[in-house]
Amino acid sequence: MSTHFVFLATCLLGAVLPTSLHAASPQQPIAYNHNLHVSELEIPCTECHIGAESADHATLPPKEICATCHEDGPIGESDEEAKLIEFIEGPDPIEWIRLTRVSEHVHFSHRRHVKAGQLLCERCHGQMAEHEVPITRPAISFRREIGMQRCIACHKESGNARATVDCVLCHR
Amino acid sequence: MSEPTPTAPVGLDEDLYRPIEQTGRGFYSMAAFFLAVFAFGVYQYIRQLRFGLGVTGMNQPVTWGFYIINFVFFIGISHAGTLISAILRLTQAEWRRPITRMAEVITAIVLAIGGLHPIIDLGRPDRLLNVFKWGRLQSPLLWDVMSITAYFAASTVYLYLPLIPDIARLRDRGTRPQWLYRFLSWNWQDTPQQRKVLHNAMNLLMILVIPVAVSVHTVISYIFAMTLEAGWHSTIFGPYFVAGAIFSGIAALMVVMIVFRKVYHLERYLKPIHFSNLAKLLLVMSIVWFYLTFSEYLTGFFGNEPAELDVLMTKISGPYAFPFWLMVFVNFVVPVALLSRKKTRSIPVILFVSVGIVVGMWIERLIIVVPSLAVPYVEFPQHAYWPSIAEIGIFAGAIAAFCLGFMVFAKFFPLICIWEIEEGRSEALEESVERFRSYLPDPPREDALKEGRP
Amino acid sequence: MSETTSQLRERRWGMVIDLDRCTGCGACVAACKAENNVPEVSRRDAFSGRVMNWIRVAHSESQERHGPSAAYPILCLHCDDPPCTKVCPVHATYVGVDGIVGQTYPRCIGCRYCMGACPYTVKVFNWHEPQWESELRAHTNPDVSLRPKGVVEKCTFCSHRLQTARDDAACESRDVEESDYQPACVEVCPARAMTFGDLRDPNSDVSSMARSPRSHRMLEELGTEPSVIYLKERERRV
Amino acid sequence: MIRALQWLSIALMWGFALSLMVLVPWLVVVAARWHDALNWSLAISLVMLPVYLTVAGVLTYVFVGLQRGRDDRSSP
Repeated sequence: MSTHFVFLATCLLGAVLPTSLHAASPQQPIAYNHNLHVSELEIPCTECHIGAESADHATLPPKEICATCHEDGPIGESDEEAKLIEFIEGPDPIEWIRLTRVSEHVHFSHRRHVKAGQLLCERCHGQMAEHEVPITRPAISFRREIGMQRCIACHKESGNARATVDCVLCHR
Repeated sequence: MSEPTPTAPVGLDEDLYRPIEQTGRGFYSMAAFFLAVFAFGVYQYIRQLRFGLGVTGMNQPVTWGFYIINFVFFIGISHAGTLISAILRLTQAEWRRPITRMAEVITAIVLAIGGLHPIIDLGRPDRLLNVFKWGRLQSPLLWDVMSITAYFAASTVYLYLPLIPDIARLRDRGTRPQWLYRFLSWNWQDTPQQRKVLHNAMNLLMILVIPVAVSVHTVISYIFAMTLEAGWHSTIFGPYFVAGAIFSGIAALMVVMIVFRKVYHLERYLKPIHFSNLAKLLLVMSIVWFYLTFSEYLTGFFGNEPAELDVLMTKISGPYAFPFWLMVFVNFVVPVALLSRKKTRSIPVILFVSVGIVVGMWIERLIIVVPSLAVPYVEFPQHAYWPSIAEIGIFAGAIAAFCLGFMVFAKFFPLICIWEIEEGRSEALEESVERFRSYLPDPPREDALKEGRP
Repeated sequence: MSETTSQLRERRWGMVIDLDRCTGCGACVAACKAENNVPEVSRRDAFSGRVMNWIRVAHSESQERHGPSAAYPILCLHCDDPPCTKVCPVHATYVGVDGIVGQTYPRCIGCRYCMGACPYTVKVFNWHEPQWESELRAHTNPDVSLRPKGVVEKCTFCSHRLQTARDDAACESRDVEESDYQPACVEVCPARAMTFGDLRDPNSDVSSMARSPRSHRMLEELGTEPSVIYLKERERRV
Repeated sequence: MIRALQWLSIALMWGFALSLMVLVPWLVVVAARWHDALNWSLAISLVMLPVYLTVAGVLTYVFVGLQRGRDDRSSP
C-alpha cells in the first residue's frame, strides 16, 4: 500500500513541478558557435546536418564533418576549437546532446519538409544563426508547448494537397 | 433555536427521526465493514491503474467483462427508483407514500456508481478528457454519456426536491449538524407559495424524468444493438433493456425496503400491503421480461441464421447454459410460482424472490454481454472468460459503496418521506374520496328525470 | 460513414488473398510481428487469450464455422464502411484518405468498443505495458512506435511504409505508385498468395483479380465493404 | 456562509447544465472540422440540447421560486 502511495505522490509531484526542472540545462561537449558558422561564414545548415535533405532525421554532425575544415590545425584562436581539434585527433566521437525531439509516435520526415516542401529550417528551429553559444532548450519543442496543433495549422495553411491532415500519415 | 413548524405534529412520526438522531454500535460496525470492502475495491483499482487492464480476466475476443456487465446492471437498478416513484406519483397511487423516497435514493446512489464503471473499464483513464475534447456524437458511447448525465441531474433533483420539507423539519428539531440542514433546506418555511412552487416543480420533473429514464436504458441497449455483433444487433433491445431495468429496479427496491424495515423498525410504515402491491408489479414485470426474452431469442432461433444461432446455442446449451437457465428460473419460474398466489406472497418469500431477481438480472446482463463477444463471426481461438480478483474486488467495492451510500443517507435524512405521510394522513383521505366520487356516474339530470318518469 | 472517405480519397489500397495458393505457413504472421513491433506476451497471458497478432491464420476443419476455407489469413480488412470507426467515441479509429482504416494510439482511450464492434475480431488490446526483452527491443522497427499499455491496435497495412513511399515520391515530385508500397505480409508470402494494390485503379492487379469469379469478401452480407478480397479455392479432383 | 454555499450550489448546477450545453455544439464543430459524420452529430445534438435546457430550466424555476416564496415571511 505504501508503495502505491509513493507512486501516487510522485505522479502528483511530477505534474506540479515546473518543466524547467525536468530539463536540467545540458552541457554540450563543445560550445559550438552557430552565429560564426552560419551567419558569418554562410555555411548552409544542411552542410553539417546532412540528414535534413536525405533522411527522416536531420542528424547531428559527426567529427568527420568538422574535420573537412578543421583537419589541418586551428583556424581561429578559440578554446572551443582547440577542444574540437583534440576530438578530431583522438579516438572518441563527439557526443552532441540532442535537444529537439519529436514524440516516438510521430513520423516526421526532414527530407520531406526540407527537400520536397522547401521549408526553411528557421520555420521550426528558430533563428539558430544568431546563437553564439549552444542553446539549452529547443526554440520549438514538439513535446510540450506546441505539439500537434502547430503541425496541423501549418499543414492546413500551406495549401499543399500533399500536406495531409490524415492521422495515420503522421502518426505511426 | 426556532420553534417547530405548526404542521409537524410531534410524536406521531418519531420512529422516522430516530435513526438520524441516534447512532448505534451496529451502524459503526456495519459502516466499518463496508468501508473495508470498499477500500479493497479501491486498492484493486489502483492496482489496475498501475499494471493495466491485464489484471482483469478479459481477453480477446471477450473484451468486455464485469465492468460493462456491472455498468448495465447498476444503471438498470437505478430505474427502480425514479421511474417507479414518478409513475406512482403521477398516477396518484396513495400507497406510494412510504416507498418513493427509498426508490429515489437507490436511483441517485446507483447511478453515480454505475456511471463510473465505463471509466473503470477504460484502458487509458488518463485520456478521459479526450471524450470531451474530441468526442464523436456518432458513437453510442457518447449518447450514453449525455443521457446518463441528464438522468443523473434530473433524478438527483427529483430526490432532493421532496426532501426539502423534511430537511426543514430536521432543521427545526435542532438535529445536528445544523449547518447542513440549514444549507439544504433553502429557508423552507412551508408557506403556501413555497408549497406551490415545490409542487409545480415536482410535477414537471416527474413527467420529465420518465422519458429521460426510458431513454437512458434504451441508449445503453443501443451500445450493443448498434453493432453488427450477432446476439446484440436486435431491434427490441431498447424495450427489452428498459423492461429488465424496471424489473431489477423493483426487486432491488424491495430488498432495500425489507432490510431497512427490519433494521430501523419501520413496520408501522411499510406494511404488508405495500409489499403485496409491489410484488404484483414485480410479477407483471417478470412476465413482461419473459415475454421480451422469449421474443428476442425466438427470432434468432427461427431465422436459423448461422451466427445468430451459434450465439444462441452457447447460451442455451453451451458453456453459458447453466447461468442462462438459472436466470430463467429465478427471473421467471420462481416469481410466477411464488408471487401469483396470495398465500405465498409473504414478506420473507418476497425477499427471497427479490434477491433471486437481482441476481438473475445480473446474470441476464452477463448473458447479453459475454456470449456474443465469445462467439465471434469468424473463427477465433477460444478462451473462457473468468473474472479476476480485480474485477471481483471492484464489484464488491461497488456494492459496498452502494450500501455505505445508503447508510450514510439514512443517517442524515429520513428514509420515508415524512411530509408526504403527514399529507396522506391529513388530506389524502378526503381528497381520494372526492376523487373516487368523481369517477362515479353523474346523477341523472333533472329534466331527464321529469321526462323519463312522469 | 466517415465523410472523409468519399470526398478526399485518391486511392483505395486493397489486398487480394488467393486461398488456393495459401499454404497456411504463417510467414505473414511472423513478418507482421517483426515489422510492426507487435509485442510478445507472457506465457500466462497467452494462455488466457491475449495473444497479440495483427494477422492470424485461421484454420477451419469443419464446415460448421463460417470461414471460407481450410487455412486463411485474417487481418484488418480495412472496410469501406467499418463498424469499428462508427462507434469510436474519440476519433481514434477512422477511415483515412487512401482507404486505410487508421488507429491513432495517442488518442485511443482504451474503451475497446471498436473491438466488440468489429465482426472480424482483428483488433488486439495492450492489456499490459509491453515487455520487451533487451534482445528484442534492440531489433524493433524504428519506423513504428511501441504502443503503450491500454490502447487498441491493429493492422495498418504497414502505413509506415506508405509514409516512406510518400516521402520518396514527394522528393522526386511525383505521386505514389503502386509499386512503391507493399505491406510486410505481402512481401514475405512465399506462396505469393497475397497481392496488394490500388482497388480504384481498374488496371491494377488487385482489381483484375477482384473481378475473378472466385472472389468474395468475408461476411459480405454485413455490408462492411472490406478492402481485403479472398479468392476461393478451386474444386479439386482427386 | 450558508447563504454562500447555497449560491455556490446553484452556480455549480448551472455550470454543469451550461457546460453540457456548450459541449454538444462543440462536438458538432469538431465533427464538421474532421468531416466526420456531421449529419449524425447534428441529429443527436438536436435531441440532447432541449433535454438539458429543460433540466436547467426546472432547476432555475425551483431555486428562484423558493427564494420568492421565502420572502413572504422574515427568515427565522
